Amino acid sequence: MIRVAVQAAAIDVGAELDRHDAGGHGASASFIGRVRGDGGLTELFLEHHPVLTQAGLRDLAQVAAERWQLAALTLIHRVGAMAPGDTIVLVLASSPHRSEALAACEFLIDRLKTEVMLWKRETFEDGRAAWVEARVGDAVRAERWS
Amino acid sequence: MIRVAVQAAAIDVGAELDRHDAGGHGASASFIGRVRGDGGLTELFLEHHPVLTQAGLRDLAQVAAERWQLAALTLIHRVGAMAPGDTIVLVLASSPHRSEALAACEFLIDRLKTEVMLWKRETFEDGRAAWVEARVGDAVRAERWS
Amino acid sequence: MALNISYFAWVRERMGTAEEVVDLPADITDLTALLAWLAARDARGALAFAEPHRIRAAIDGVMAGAGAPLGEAREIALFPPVTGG
Amino acid sequence: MALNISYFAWVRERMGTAEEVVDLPADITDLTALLAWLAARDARGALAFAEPHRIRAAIDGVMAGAGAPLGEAREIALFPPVTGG
Repeated sequence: MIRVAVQAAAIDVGAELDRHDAGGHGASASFIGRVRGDGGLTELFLEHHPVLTQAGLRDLAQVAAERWQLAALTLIHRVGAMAPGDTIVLVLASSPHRSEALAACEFLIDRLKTEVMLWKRETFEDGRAAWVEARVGDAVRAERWS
Repeated sequence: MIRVAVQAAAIDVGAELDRHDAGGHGASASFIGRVRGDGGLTELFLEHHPVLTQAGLRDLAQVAAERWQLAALTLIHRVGAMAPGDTIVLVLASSPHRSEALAACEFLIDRLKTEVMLWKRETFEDGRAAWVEARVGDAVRAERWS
Repeated sequence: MALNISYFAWVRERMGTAEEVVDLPADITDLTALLAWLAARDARGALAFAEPHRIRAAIDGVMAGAGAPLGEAREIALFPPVTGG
Repeated sequence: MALNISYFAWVRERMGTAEEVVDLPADITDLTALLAWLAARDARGALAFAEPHRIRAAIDGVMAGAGAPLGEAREIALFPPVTGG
């Protein structure tokens, strides 16, 4: 049971957890990424591709589902304008076995950073706005899985 | 902010998540372990030590808090009689950095299996009941962190 | 050849548009040539594509390397390295 | 020497009690000797401690190895390897 979504609406973690858990699974690992207000950040804007972003998430989910024994997988990415504290990404992976759930969750969040068509722009309280540069560290983490 | 609990009451994942998240953190990793109904299991009974189980959880939480940069850590273990589907353990680890949150979460669940004074007894639909034997695989996973 | 090109993030901002249809000269047959052609076309293109190594592309929905042939492409997306997650 | 001993999991079941206070002979000075003494004391002890390598112990709240001295211990917990998580 794979659920993938790209949405401008706030991510309701509790509701997603309930939906994901409906079947009941041995082990569930999750990752929640939130907007950080570091350095006076006031807005994070996330741009996406109307077709390819969703396709990229779906591809990633498929790769994880083939690689690990998963009972359920949820991958939700928010796009558009967000404020500090807002949930930007949610990964839920469930499996009869904890090591599979944990590994799939970590794989997905690492790959999300480097493979899905999403671009971040940060706006700060002094009015400065800049597109986030891709980080070498993210590519290195994502490479661990290949 | 470390929260540790050993409780006979059902674990309310949503409420724990809210409590844990009250501050808002960059990244939250979680692990939820549930009772599996494999092989006709009807009840899982978890025995604990009235003092040492809680102390063991607290020690583990301290080790994780010293090893990784964590903004919040929640470690809840249920004890007593449980049915398939019930949540038996909840780990929540939050950090400004996702790799820290993920590593702390995995560390905690691996170590929980081998270091905290808890004993499982399984009862099956045919009436059979047996104490679970310690697994070599769990000790190997826990060793990875030393 | 008529080609739909869409731009994202700072490429979009520098180009001043999210998408356009261009009539491509016959000798522009791969991505490298396309980026050079856009850079030479006007000031916006020069700004957006001054550093072609910073540009990523998808041809008809599939990620493509720098020298990829355009072939019978109908849609090309041009954008910086992704920064999601 | 009066000593509180608590039992857990199948050790508790085989001993038929969760805890007891024993009056320990003076020559029982380490864990190995304690397990042998309990095993020799009665049928329940023989059942619970037939395989001392399967028993773990905490002395006054601290995990202790097989040959650990009892010293001035007040409380000893005896149990199988843990299976939590």
